[in-house]
Amino acid sequence: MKLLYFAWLKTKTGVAEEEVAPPPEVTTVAELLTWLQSRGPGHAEALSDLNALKVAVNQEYARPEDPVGPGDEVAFFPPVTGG
Amino acid sequence: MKLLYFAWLKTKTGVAEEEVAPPPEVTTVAELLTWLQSRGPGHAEALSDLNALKVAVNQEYARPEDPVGPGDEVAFFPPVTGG
Amino acid sequence: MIRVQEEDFDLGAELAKLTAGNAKVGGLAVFVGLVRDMAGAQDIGAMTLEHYPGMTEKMLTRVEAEANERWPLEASLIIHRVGRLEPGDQIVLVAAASAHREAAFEACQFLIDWLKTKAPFWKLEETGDGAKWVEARDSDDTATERWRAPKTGAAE
Amino acid sequence: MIRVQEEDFDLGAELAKLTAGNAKVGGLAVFVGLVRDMAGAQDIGAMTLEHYPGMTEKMLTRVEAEANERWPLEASLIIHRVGRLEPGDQIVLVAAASAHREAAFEACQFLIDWLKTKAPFWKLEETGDGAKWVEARDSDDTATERWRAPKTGAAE
Repeated sequence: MKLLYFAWLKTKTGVAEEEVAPPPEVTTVAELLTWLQSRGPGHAEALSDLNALKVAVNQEYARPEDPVGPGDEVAFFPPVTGG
Repeated sequence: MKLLYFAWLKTKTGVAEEEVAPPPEVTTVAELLTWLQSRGPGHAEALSDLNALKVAVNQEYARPEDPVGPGDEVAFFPPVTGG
Repeated sequence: MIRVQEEDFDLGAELAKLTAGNAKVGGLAVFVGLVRDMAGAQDIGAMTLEHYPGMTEKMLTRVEAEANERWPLEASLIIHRVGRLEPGDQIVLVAAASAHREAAFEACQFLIDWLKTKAPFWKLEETGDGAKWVEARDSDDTATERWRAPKTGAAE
Repeated sequence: MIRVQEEDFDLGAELAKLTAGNAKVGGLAVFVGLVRDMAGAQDIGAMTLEHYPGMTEKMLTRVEAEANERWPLEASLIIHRVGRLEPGDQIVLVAAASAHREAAFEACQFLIDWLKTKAPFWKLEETGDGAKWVEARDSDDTATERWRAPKTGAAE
Protein backbone atom coordinates (compact mmCIF):
# COMPACT_ATOMS: atom_id res chain seq x y z
CA MET A 1 0.00 0.00 0.00
CA LYS A 2 1.37 3.40 -0.99
CA LEU A 3 0.84 6.29 1.43
CA LEU A 4 1.20 9.99 0.58
CA TYR A 5 1.31 12.95 2.97
CA PHE A 6 0.78 16.56 1.96
CA ALA A 7 1.21 20.03 3.51
CA TRP A 8 1.73 19.94 7.30
CA LEU A 9 1.01 16.20 7.44
CA LYS A 10 4.21 15.72 5.48
CA THR A 11 6.11 17.95 7.91
CA LYS A 12 4.74 16.19 10.99
CA THR A 13 5.19 12.61 9.81
CA GLY A 14 8.55 13.49 8.26
CA VAL A 15 7.73 11.58 5.07
CA ALA A 16 6.14 12.55 1.76
CA GLU A 17 5.58 8.98 0.63
CA GLU A 18 5.98 5.51 2.08
CA GLU A 19 5.18 1.89 1.24
CA VAL A 20 3.49 0.00 4.06
CA ALA A 21 2.05 -3.48 4.56
CA PRO A 22 -0.62 -3.24 7.26
CA PRO A 23 -1.85 -6.47 8.87
CA PRO A 24 -4.85 -8.11 7.17
CA GLU A 25 -7.33 -6.92 9.84
CA VAL A 26 -6.81 -3.36 8.55
CA THR A 27 -9.60 -3.12 5.98
CA THR A 28 -10.98 0.43 6.33
CA VAL A 29 -9.65 3.99 6.34
CA ALA A 30 -10.43 4.26 10.07
CA GLU A 31 -8.51 1.06 10.86
CA LEU A 32 -5.60 2.22 8.72
CA LEU A 33 -5.46 5.52 10.63
CA THR A 34 -5.43 3.71 13.99
CA TRP A 35 -2.69 1.39 12.82
CA LEU A 36 -0.61 4.28 11.40
CA GLN A 37 -0.80 6.21 14.67
CA SER A 38 1.17 3.39 16.31
CA ARG A 39 4.06 3.80 13.87
CA GLY A 40 5.70 6.65 15.80
CA PRO A 41 5.11 9.98 17.55
CA GLY A 42 5.18 11.94 14.26
CA HIS A 43 2.48 9.80 12.75
CA ALA A 44 0.50 9.80 15.99
CA GLU A 45 0.49 13.59 16.14
CA ALA A 46 -0.15 14.14 12.44
CA LEU A 47 -3.06 11.71 12.27
CA SER A 48 -4.73 12.40 15.62
CA ASP A 49 -7.05 15.28 14.71
CA LEU A 50 -9.55 13.64 12.40
CA ASN A 51 -11.46 16.90 11.93
CA ALA A 52 -8.42 18.53 10.31
CA LEU A 53 -7.65 15.50 8.16
CA LYS A 54 -8.79 14.55 4.67
CA VAL A 55 -8.18 11.11 3.20
CA ALA A 56 -8.18 10.07 -0.43
CA VAL A 57 -8.09 6.45 -1.59
CA ASN A 58 -6.88 6.04 -5.15
CA GLN A 59 -7.29 9.80 -5.63
CA GLU A 60 -10.93 9.88 -4.52
CA TYR A 61 -12.10 11.44 -1.25
CA ALA A 62 -12.81 8.67 1.26
CA ARG A 63 -14.73 8.34 4.53
CA PRO A 64 -13.58 6.45 7.66
CA GLU A 65 -15.72 3.41 6.79
CA ASP A 66 -14.47 3.15 3.19
CA PRO A 67 -12.36 0.05 2.36
CA VAL A 68 -8.59 0.06 1.80
CA GLY A 69 -6.50 -2.80 0.47
CA PRO A 70 -2.89 -3.76 -0.37
CA GLY A 71 -2.72 -2.22 -3.87
CA ASP A 72 -4.26 1.12 -2.93
CA GLU A 73 -2.76 4.62 -2.96
CA VAL A 74 -3.90 6.39 0.20
CA ALA A 75 -3.25 10.10 0.73
CA PHE A 76 -3.55 12.17 3.92
CA PHE A 77 -3.82 15.94 3.82
CA PRO A 78 -5.38 18.94 5.59
CA PRO A 79 -8.43 20.82 4.24
CA VAL A 80 -7.44 22.35 0.91
CA THR A 81 -6.52 26.02 0.48
CA GLY A 82 -5.96 26.59 -3.23
CA GLY A 83 -7.66 28.95 -5.63
CA MET B 1 -37.83 72.76 -23.46
CA LYS B 2 -35.56 70.32 -25.30
CA LEU B 3 -36.99 66.90 -26.17
CA LEU B 4 -34.97 63.84 -27.18
CA TYR B 5 -36.23 60.58 -28.68
CA PHE B 6 -34.24 57.34 -28.80
CA ALA B 7 -34.50 53.93 -30.49
CA TRP B 8 -37.94 53.23 -31.96
CA LEU B 9 -39.40 56.38 -30.42
CA LYS B 10 -37.13 58.32 -32.75
CA THR B 11 -38.33 56.27 -35.73
CA LYS B 12 -42.00 56.69 -34.85
CA THR B 13 -41.95 60.41 -34.06
CA GLY B 14 -39.63 61.05 -36.99
CA VAL B 15 -37.43 63.32 -34.89
CA ALA B 16 -34.33 62.76 -32.76
CA GLU B 17 -34.51 66.12 -31.03
CA GLU B 18 -36.90 69.09 -30.94
CA GLU B 19 -37.41 72.34 -29.07
CA VAL B 20 -40.95 72.84 -27.79
CA ALA B 21 -42.79 75.43 -25.73
CA PRO B 22 -45.73 73.70 -24.05
CA PRO B 23 -48.48 75.89 -22.53
CA PRO B 24 -47.97 76.87 -18.87
CA GLU B 25 -50.52 74.31 -17.60
CA VAL B 26 -48.11 71.54 -18.62
CA THR B 27 -46.17 71.09 -15.37
CA THR B 28 -45.61 67.30 -15.07
CA VAL B 29 -44.26 64.46 -17.18
CA ALA B 30 -47.79 63.03 -17.54
CA GLU B 31 -49.16 66.36 -18.74
CA LEU B 32 -46.28 66.77 -21.17
CA LEU B 33 -46.99 63.32 -22.63
CA THR B 34 -50.67 64.13 -23.12
CA TRP B 35 -49.81 67.44 -24.78
CA LEU B 36 -47.18 65.80 -27.05
CA GLN B 37 -49.64 63.14 -28.24
CA SER B 38 -51.70 65.96 -29.81
CA ARG B 39 -48.74 67.10 -31.94
CA GLY B 40 -49.35 64.54 -34.71
CA PRO B 41 -50.01 60.87 -35.45
CA GLY B 42 -46.33 59.92 -35.13
CA HIS B 43 -46.10 61.40 -31.65
CA ALA B 44 -49.48 59.96 -30.70
CA GLU B 45 -48.42 56.46 -31.67
CA ALA B 46 -44.93 56.67 -30.21
CA LEU B 47 -46.08 58.02 -26.85
CA SER B 48 -49.27 56.03 -26.35
CA ASP B 49 -47.97 52.87 -24.67
CA LEU B 50 -46.80 54.15 -21.31
CA ASN B 51 -45.69 50.67 -20.22
CA ALA B 52 -43.11 50.57 -23.00
CA LEU B 53 -41.92 54.11 -22.39
CA LYS B 54 -39.18 55.48 -20.14
CA VAL B 55 -38.80 59.19 -19.46
CA ALA B 56 -35.73 61.05 -18.22
CA VAL B 57 -35.81 64.69 -17.10
CA ASN B 58 -32.39 66.32 -17.16
CA GLN B 59 -30.84 62.87 -17.58
CA GLU B 60 -32.52 61.37 -14.51
CA TYR B 61 -35.29 58.76 -14.70
CA ALA B 62 -38.63 60.45 -14.03
CA ARG B 63 -42.15 59.31 -13.06
CA PRO B 64 -45.43 60.62 -14.50
CA GLU B 65 -45.97 62.94 -11.53
CA ASP B 66 -42.50 64.50 -11.64
CA PRO B 67 -42.30 68.19 -12.60
CA VAL B 68 -41.09 69.53 -15.96
CA GLY B 69 -40.36 73.14 -16.83
CA PRO B 70 -39.22 75.35 -19.73
CA GLY B 71 -35.45 74.90 -19.32
CA ASP B 72 -35.56 71.10 -18.97
CA GLU B 73 -34.13 68.39 -21.22
CA VAL B 74 -36.72 65.61 -21.47
CA ALA B 75 -35.89 62.29 -23.12
CA PHE B 76 -38.25 59.50 -24.22
CA PHE B 77 -37.03 55.99 -24.87
CA PRO B 78 -37.99 52.31 -24.66
CA PRO B 79 -36.72 49.95 -21.92
CA VAL B 80 -32.96 49.71 -22.30
CA THR B 81 -31.23 46.74 -23.96
CA GLY B 82 -27.50 47.34 -23.61
CA GLY B 83 -24.83 45.26 -21.96
CA MET C 1 -13.33 53.99 -14.27
CA ILE C 2 -16.03 54.10 -16.93
CA ARG C 3 -15.75 54.51 -20.69
CA VAL C 4 -18.24 54.63 -23.55
CA GLN C 5 -16.50 54.19 -26.88
CA GLU C 6 -16.83 53.04 -30.49
CA GLU C 7 -13.42 51.32 -30.57
CA ASP C 8 -12.85 47.78 -29.42
CA PHE C 9 -10.94 47.25 -26.15
CA ASP C 10 -7.96 45.00 -25.38
CA LEU C 11 -9.35 42.76 -22.65
CA GLY C 12 -5.99 41.51 -21.38
CA ALA C 13 -4.47 44.99 -21.28
CA GLU C 14 -7.49 46.48 -19.50
CA LEU C 15 -7.48 43.79 -16.81
CA ALA C 16 -3.72 43.97 -16.34
CA LYS C 17 -3.94 47.76 -15.81
CA LEU C 18 -6.75 47.28 -13.33
CA THR C 19 -4.76 45.25 -10.81
CA ALA C 20 -1.19 46.35 -11.68
CA GLY C 21 0.84 47.31 -8.63
CA ASN C 22 -1.97 46.63 -6.18
CA ALA C 23 -1.16 43.49 -4.21
CA LYS C 24 -4.22 44.04 -2.01
CA VAL C 25 -6.27 42.44 -4.77
CA GLY C 26 -7.01 38.78 -4.03
CA GLY C 27 -9.78 38.31 -6.56
CA LEU C 28 -10.82 39.83 -9.86
CA ALA C 29 -14.28 39.07 -11.27
CA VAL C 30 -14.93 39.95 -14.89
CA PHE C 31 -17.85 39.84 -17.27
CA VAL C 32 -17.55 40.34 -21.02
CA GLY C 33 -20.66 40.63 -23.17
CA LEU C 34 -20.28 39.63 -26.82
CA VAL C 35 -22.49 39.89 -29.90
CA ARG C 36 -24.15 36.54 -30.47
CA ASP C 37 -25.09 35.40 -33.97
CA MET C 38 -28.45 34.22 -32.68
CA ALA C 39 -30.96 36.51 -31.06
CA GLY C 40 -34.05 34.54 -30.23
CA ALA C 41 -34.76 32.32 -33.20
CA GLN C 42 -33.37 34.55 -35.92
CA ASP C 43 -29.83 34.77 -37.18
CA ILE C 44 -28.51 38.28 -37.02
CA GLY C 45 -25.72 39.72 -39.07
CA ALA C 46 -24.74 42.67 -36.95
CA MET C 47 -26.16 45.26 -34.60
CA THR C 48 -25.91 48.94 -33.88
CA LEU C 49 -25.79 50.20 -30.32
CA GLU C 50 -27.38 53.58 -29.74
CA HIS C 51 -27.10 55.43 -26.45
CA TYR C 52 -28.02 58.69 -24.73
CA PRO C 53 -24.75 60.64 -24.60
CA GLY C 54 -24.39 62.43 -21.30
CA MET C 55 -26.97 60.41 -19.38
CA THR C 56 -25.04 57.19 -20.08
CA GLU C 57 -21.79 58.46 -18.62
CA LYS C 58 -23.60 60.05 -15.67
CA MET C 59 -25.39 56.81 -14.79
CA LEU C 60 -22.36 54.57 -15.26
CA THR C 61 -20.29 56.86 -13.05
CA ARG C 62 -22.98 56.75 -10.41
CA VAL C 63 -23.48 52.99 -10.41
CA GLU C 64 -19.73 52.44 -10.22
CA ALA C 65 -19.62 54.73 -7.17
CA GLU C 66 -22.52 52.80 -5.67
CA ALA C 67 -20.70 49.47 -6.15
CA ASN C 68 -17.67 50.94 -4.42
CA GLU C 69 -19.84 52.01 -1.49
CA ARG C 70 -21.49 48.61 -1.17
CA TRP C 71 -18.38 46.45 -1.50
CA PRO C 72 -14.74 47.01 -0.47
CA LEU C 73 -13.34 47.20 -3.98
CA GLU C 74 -9.73 47.86 -4.86
CA ALA C 75 -10.61 48.67 -8.48
CA SER C 76 -13.54 48.63 -10.88
CA LEU C 77 -14.05 49.18 -14.58
CA ILE C 78 -16.96 49.51 -16.99
CA ILE C 79 -16.37 49.81 -20.73
CA HIS C 80 -19.40 49.86 -23.04
CA ARG C 81 -19.16 50.12 -26.79
CA VAL C 82 -21.57 51.95 -29.09
CA GLY C 83 -22.02 51.99 -32.86
CA ARG C 84 -22.03 49.06 -35.27
CA LEU C 85 -20.86 45.66 -33.97
CA GLU C 86 -20.64 42.25 -35.61
CA PRO C 87 -21.13 38.73 -34.22
CA GLY C 88 -18.22 37.80 -31.95
CA ASP C 89 -17.43 41.45 -31.17
CA GLN C 90 -17.03 42.55 -27.56
CA ILE C 91 -19.87 44.83 -26.38
CA VAL C 92 -19.22 45.43 -22.73
CA LEU C 93 -16.60 44.79 -20.06
CA VAL C 94 -17.36 44.93 -16.36
CA ALA C 95 -14.69 44.12 -13.79
CA ALA C 96 -14.38 44.37 -10.01
CA ALA C 97 -11.29 43.63 -7.91
CA SER C 98 -11.32 43.09 -4.17
CA ALA C 99 -9.39 41.39 -1.39
CA HIS C 100 -11.87 38.49 -1.44
CA ARG C 101 -13.71 36.79 -4.26
CA GLU C 102 -17.21 37.16 -2.81
CA ALA C 103 -17.08 40.97 -2.98
CA ALA C 104 -15.55 40.89 -6.45
CA PHE C 105 -18.24 38.55 -7.82
CA GLU C 106 -21.13 40.37 -6.18
CA ALA C 107 -19.98 43.79 -7.35
CA CYS C 108 -19.40 42.50 -10.88
CA GLN C 109 -22.89 41.00 -11.05
CA PHE C 110 -24.45 44.09 -9.52
CA LEU C 111 -22.81 46.28 -12.16
CA ILE C 112 -23.83 44.18 -15.16
CA ASP C 113 -27.37 43.54 -13.85
CA TRP C 114 -27.83 47.24 -13.27
CA LEU C 115 -26.32 48.19 -16.60
CA LYS C 116 -28.63 45.81 -18.46
CA THR C 117 -31.75 47.44 -17.02
CA LYS C 118 -30.89 51.07 -16.31
CA ALA C 119 -28.11 52.33 -18.57
CA PRO C 120 -29.57 54.03 -21.67
CA PHE C 121 -28.31 51.78 -24.47
CA TRP C 122 -30.46 50.26 -27.22
CA LYS C 123 -29.61 47.48 -29.65
CA LEU C 124 -30.79 47.61 -33.26
CA GLU C 125 -30.33 44.18 -34.82
CA GLU C 126 -29.88 43.54 -38.51
CA THR C 127 -32.00 40.47 -39.21
CA GLY C 128 -33.03 38.80 -42.44
CA ASP C 129 -36.23 40.88 -42.25
CA GLY C 130 -34.42 44.21 -41.87
CA ALA C 131 -33.39 46.15 -38.79
CA LYS C 132 -35.26 45.50 -35.54
CA TRP C 133 -34.97 47.07 -32.10
CA VAL C 134 -34.23 44.46 -29.46
CA GLU C 135 -36.91 44.16 -26.78
CA ALA C 136 -35.99 44.23 -23.10
CA ARG C 137 -35.89 40.92 -21.24
CA ASP C 138 -38.00 40.53 -18.12
CA SER C 139 -35.29 38.37 -16.60
CA ASP C 140 -32.98 41.40 -16.59
CA ASP C 141 -35.43 43.35 -14.45
CA THR C 142 -35.65 40.41 -12.08
CA ALA C 143 -31.86 40.25 -11.87
CA THR C 144 -31.73 43.92 -10.93
CA GLU C 145 -34.52 43.66 -8.34
CA ARG C 146 -32.40 41.59 -5.98
CA TRP C 147 -29.91 44.45 -5.58
CA ARG C 148 -32.57 46.96 -4.57
CA ALA C 149 -31.90 48.50 -1.17
CA PRO C 150 -33.96 51.28 0.44
CA LYS C 151 -30.99 53.65 0.51
CA THR C 152 -29.96 53.43 -3.12
CA GLY C 153 -30.49 56.21 -5.56
CA ALA C 154 -28.62 54.54 -8.39
CA ALA C 155 -31.04 51.63 -8.54
CA GLU C 156 -34.05 53.91 -9.04
CA MET D 1 -9.91 22.67 -20.59
CA ILE D 2 -7.91 22.37 -17.37
CA ARG D 3 -4.22 23.03 -16.72
CA VAL D 4 -1.98 22.81 -13.66
CA GLN D 5 1.30 24.60 -14.28
CA GLU D 6 4.22 26.45 -12.69
CA GLU D 7 4.40 29.12 -15.41
CA ASP D 8 2.30 32.26 -15.39
CA PHE D 9 -0.56 32.56 -17.90
CA ASP D 10 -1.42 35.34 -20.32
CA LEU D 11 -4.93 36.27 -19.21
CA GLY D 12 -5.88 38.18 -22.37
CA ALA D 13 -4.58 35.45 -24.69
CA GLU D 14 -6.33 32.67 -22.74
CA LEU D 15 -9.67 34.47 -22.79
CA ALA D 16 -9.35 35.39 -26.47
CA LYS D 17 -8.70 31.73 -27.35
CA LEU D 18 -11.69 30.64 -25.29
CA THR D 19 -14.29 32.53 -27.31
CA ALA D 20 -12.47 32.86 -30.66
CA GLY D 21 -14.61 31.87 -33.61
CA ASN D 22 -17.64 30.98 -31.49
CA ALA D 23 -20.32 33.61 -32.02
CA LYS D 24 -22.77 31.60 -29.90
CA VAL D 25 -21.08 33.11 -26.84
CA GLY D 26 -23.07 36.03 -25.46
CA GLY D 27 -21.38 36.24 -22.06
CA LEU D 28 -18.03 35.33 -20.59
CA ALA D 29 -17.59 35.26 -16.81
CA VAL D 30 -14.08 35.16 -15.43
CA PHE D 31 -12.44 34.91 -12.04
CA VAL D 32 -8.75 35.50 -11.43
CA GLY D 33 -7.23 34.79 -8.03
CA LEU D 34 -4.08 36.72 -7.15
CA VAL D 35 -1.54 36.54 -4.32
CA ARG D 36 -2.38 39.24 -1.79
CA ASP D 37 0.35 40.85 0.30
CA MET D 38 -1.82 40.54 3.40
CA ALA D 39 -3.07 37.24 4.74
CA GLY D 40 -5.06 37.88 7.88
CA ALA D 41 -3.13 40.45 9.85
CA GLN D 42 0.39 39.51 8.76
CA ASP D 43 2.31 40.73 5.75
CA ILE D 44 3.48 37.88 3.61
CA GLY D 45 6.34 37.96 1.18
CA ALA D 46 5.49 35.04 -1.01
CA MET D 47 3.86 31.63 -0.96
CA THR D 48 4.40 28.16 -2.32
CA LEU D 49 1.52 26.14 -3.70
CA GLU D 50 1.75 22.40 -3.21
CA HIS D 51 -0.67 19.99 -4.83
CA TYR D 52 -1.41 16.28 -5.26
CA PRO D 53 -0.31 15.51 -8.82
CA GLY D 54 -2.76 13.19 -10.50
CA MET D 55 -5.66 13.72 -8.13
CA THR D 56 -5.67 17.45 -8.91
CA GLU D 57 -6.02 16.96 -12.66
CA LYS D 58 -8.59 14.22 -12.16
CA MET D 59 -10.77 16.38 -9.93
CA LEU D 60 -10.47 19.51 -12.06
CA THR D 61 -11.44 17.52 -15.16
CA ARG D 62 -14.43 16.11 -13.34
CA VAL D 63 -15.69 19.41 -11.95
CA GLU D 64 -15.35 21.05 -15.34
CA ALA D 65 -17.45 18.24 -16.84
CA GLU D 66 -19.99 18.71 -14.07
CA ALA D 67 -20.25 22.46 -14.80
CA ASN D 68 -20.83 21.64 -18.47
CA GLU D 69 -23.63 19.24 -17.49
CA ARG D 70 -25.30 21.74 -15.20
CA TRP D 71 -25.12 24.79 -17.46
CA PRO D 72 -25.23 25.18 -21.26
CA LEU D 73 -21.63 26.32 -21.66
CA GLU D 74 -19.93 27.07 -24.95
CA ALA D 75 -16.47 26.96 -23.35
CA SER D 76 -14.80 26.66 -19.97
CA LEU D 77 -11.28 26.92 -18.63
CA ILE D 78 -9.48 26.28 -15.34
CA ILE D 79 -5.80 27.12 -14.96
CA HIS D 80 -4.20 26.68 -11.52
CA ARG D 81 -0.57 27.46 -10.82
CA VAL D 82 1.70 25.59 -8.39
CA GLY D 83 5.13 26.36 -6.97
CA ARG D 84 6.45 29.64 -5.59
CA LEU D 85 4.37 32.79 -6.17
CA GLU D 86 4.85 36.38 -5.09
CA PRO D 87 2.35 39.09 -4.13
CA GLY D 88 0.49 40.30 -7.21
CA ASP D 89 1.07 37.03 -9.08
CA GLN D 90 -1.86 35.25 -10.69
CA ILE D 91 -2.76 31.97 -8.94
CA VAL D 92 -5.85 30.73 -10.68
CA LEU D 93 -8.05 31.48 -13.68
CA VAL D 94 -11.59 30.19 -14.00
CA ALA D 95 -13.73 31.14 -16.99
CA ALA D 96 -17.12 30.09 -18.37
CA ALA D 97 -18.72 31.22 -21.62
CA SER D 98 -22.38 30.77 -22.47
CA ALA D 99 -25.15 32.25 -24.61
CA HIS D 100 -26.47 34.13 -21.55
CA ARG D 101 -24.73 35.80 -18.65
CA GLU D 102 -26.61 33.99 -15.87
CA ALA D 103 -25.24 30.58 -16.90
CA ALA D 104 -21.74 32.01 -17.37
CA PHE D 105 -21.71 33.65 -13.92
CA GLU D 106 -23.19 30.66 -12.12
CA ALA D 107 -20.82 28.17 -13.72
CA CYS D 108 -17.83 30.42 -13.00
CA GLN D 109 -18.79 30.73 -9.32
CA PHE D 110 -19.53 27.02 -9.05
CA LEU D 111 -16.07 26.20 -10.42
CA ILE D 112 -14.14 28.53 -8.14
CA ASP D 113 -16.21 27.67 -5.03
CA TRP D 114 -15.67 24.00 -5.70
CA LEU D 115 -11.99 24.43 -6.44
CA LYS D 116 -11.45 26.35 -3.19
CA THR D 117 -12.86 23.51 -1.09
CA LYS D 118 -12.21 20.27 -2.96
CA ALA D 119 -9.19 20.56 -5.25
CA PRO D 120 -6.04 19.30 -3.48
CA PHE D 121 -3.90 22.46 -3.34
CA TRP D 122 -2.23 23.85 -0.21
CA LYS D 123 -0.70 27.26 0.34
CA LEU D 124 2.49 27.65 2.38
CA GLU D 125 2.94 31.34 3.23
CA GLU D 126 6.26 32.99 3.97
CA THR D 127 5.54 35.30 6.89
CA GLY D 128 7.82 37.32 9.16
CA ASP D 129 7.71 34.35 11.57
CA GLY D 130 8.72 31.78 8.94
CA ALA D 131 6.69 29.56 6.66
CA LYS D 132 3.12 28.75 7.68
CA TRP D 133 0.46 26.54 6.11
CA VAL D 134 -2.68 28.52 5.34
CA GLU D 135 -5.77 27.28 7.19
CA ALA D 136 -9.00 26.60 5.31
CA ARG D 137 -11.75 29.21 5.56
CA ASP D 138 -15.17 28.12 6.77
CA SER D 139 -16.76 30.59 4.35
CA ASP D 140 -15.38 28.54 1.47
CA ASP D 141 -17.21 25.45 2.68
CA THR D 142 -20.38 27.49 2.99
CA ALA D 143 -19.93 28.78 -0.56
CA THR D 144 -19.62 25.22 -1.84
CA GLU D 145 -22.63 23.96 0.13
CA ARG D 146 -25.07 25.93 -1.98
CA TRP D 147 -24.10 23.99 -5.11
CA ARG D 148 -24.77 20.63 -3.53
CA ALA D 149 -27.33 18.58 -5.43
CA PRO D 150 -28.34 15.00 -4.62
CA LYS D 151 -27.16 13.72 -7.98
CA THR D 152 -23.65 15.14 -7.99
CA GLY D 153 -20.61 13.01 -7.55
CA ALA D 154 -18.12 15.82 -8.09
CA ALA D 155 -19.40 17.84 -5.15
CA GLU D 156 -18.86 14.98 -2.72
